[in-house]
Amino acid sequence: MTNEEQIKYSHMKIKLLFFGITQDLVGNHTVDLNIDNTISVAELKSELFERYPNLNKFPNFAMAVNEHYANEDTLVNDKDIVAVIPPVSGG
Amino acid sequence: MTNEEQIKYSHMKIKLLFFGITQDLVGNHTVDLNIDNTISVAELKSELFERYPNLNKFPNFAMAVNEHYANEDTLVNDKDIVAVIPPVSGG
Amino acid sequence: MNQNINIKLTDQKLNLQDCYAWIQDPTCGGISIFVGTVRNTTQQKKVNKLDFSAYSPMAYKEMQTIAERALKQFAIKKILIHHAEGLLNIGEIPVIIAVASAHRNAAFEACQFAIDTLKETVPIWKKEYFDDGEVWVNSHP
Amino acid sequence: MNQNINIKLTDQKLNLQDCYAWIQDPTCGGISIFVGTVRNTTQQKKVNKLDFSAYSPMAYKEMQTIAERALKQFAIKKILIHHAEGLLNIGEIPVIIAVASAHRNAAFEACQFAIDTLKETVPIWKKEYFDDGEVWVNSHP
Repeated sequence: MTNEEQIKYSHMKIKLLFFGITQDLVGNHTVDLNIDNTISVAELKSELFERYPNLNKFPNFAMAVNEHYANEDTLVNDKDIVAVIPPVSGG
Repeated sequence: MTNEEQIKYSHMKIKLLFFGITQDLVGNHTVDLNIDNTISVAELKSELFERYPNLNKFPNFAMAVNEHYANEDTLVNDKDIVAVIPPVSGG
Repeated sequence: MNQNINIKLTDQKLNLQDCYAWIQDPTCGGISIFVGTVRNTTQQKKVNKLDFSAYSPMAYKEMQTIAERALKQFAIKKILIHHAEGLLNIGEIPVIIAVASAHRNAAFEACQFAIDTLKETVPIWKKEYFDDGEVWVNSHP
Repeated sequence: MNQNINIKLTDQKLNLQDCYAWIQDPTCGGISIFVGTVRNTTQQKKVNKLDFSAYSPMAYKEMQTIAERALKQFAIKKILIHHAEGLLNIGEIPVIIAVASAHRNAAFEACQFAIDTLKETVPIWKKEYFDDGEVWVNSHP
């Protein structure tokens, strides 16, 4: 990683929210994450599986970006709030 | 009519109940009717149209014998309660 | 008497909370309730009030029959059918049907079956009062 | 704000009578209400209590979306969706959905649509507590 990339990296920060079983697997409800670039949800997911190997025990979760369901191609930008949404069970 | 028939006639009595619009058309809720024989609902209907010509203004009513829906062939016997049931509109 | 059936025909006001208190059950996860209310218009005409009259003993029997058929046809636990008699004003409640089941679809289906059948078979008649007269519903000569 | 939509996510007890008071309307003849209750068993296992947690701001948005879709798809006048958060005991009420319409079929359909969709899309999670442990519903790793 070059110095320039490191500087850029530190400039982008997203907030991760974990719910339900994923909160238990990760051990946290809220995590601030620095990212080096705008990334897709698919890329962020890979990153999450690396950081939190426990998540592989329950990989079929959805993601929401800024309180809307996202798909694999949705882009995640600086200051976005990204939620990890295991199968819902309200009602 | 012979004397014998008259005696028999006076021995069978049914109670007629009129509801909804048929009560208005007949002008009565309850009518005691003497019948000379066990008769079918179809026969009783004809009798009613004769006795209460106003009923022809609203001929599509159902009949109940002893609190159960009857069909044209249902027999009406002494002491039965026969209800005239115009289209229901509960609920 | 089937303890999972609750039928009532009354000249008192129907009470939703009472119906709920009876229908709720620890084995049931879903309750479907239908509340019929008196509308202020019918076919573009302003309604002032309704008057419900019933052939009471037969109405009870027919409501009981509906409840028994619902318990047989659908996977439900309990069913309640309450109907009002007499004069009702706009917004008041002629009918409450409540159904409890372990899973919700059966409750919805049974509740809809019960109100649909009630409107076809139960000997209760409704008279609508307008500014310029009154009419028996479904019975225009 | 659409005045014909009433959405709530609350840690207070849900109240059926309050929901009815809001939903009833002089132009409506039919009200369909769904009440979800906490069952004492799930898959033959005794449940002691449930804990509901939500992603609140998104849950509100999703419930609002359901209500808007229901008003668009069905001939209904008003819709209410209330959901509880936190610990609930057996018999308590996680959810109440109420729909008012001029004619009853639309109310039934919209009510069933709303609860079906809520269970698919609204970010709320239920943890079941048993004698021997607890489990997130729908999330067995």
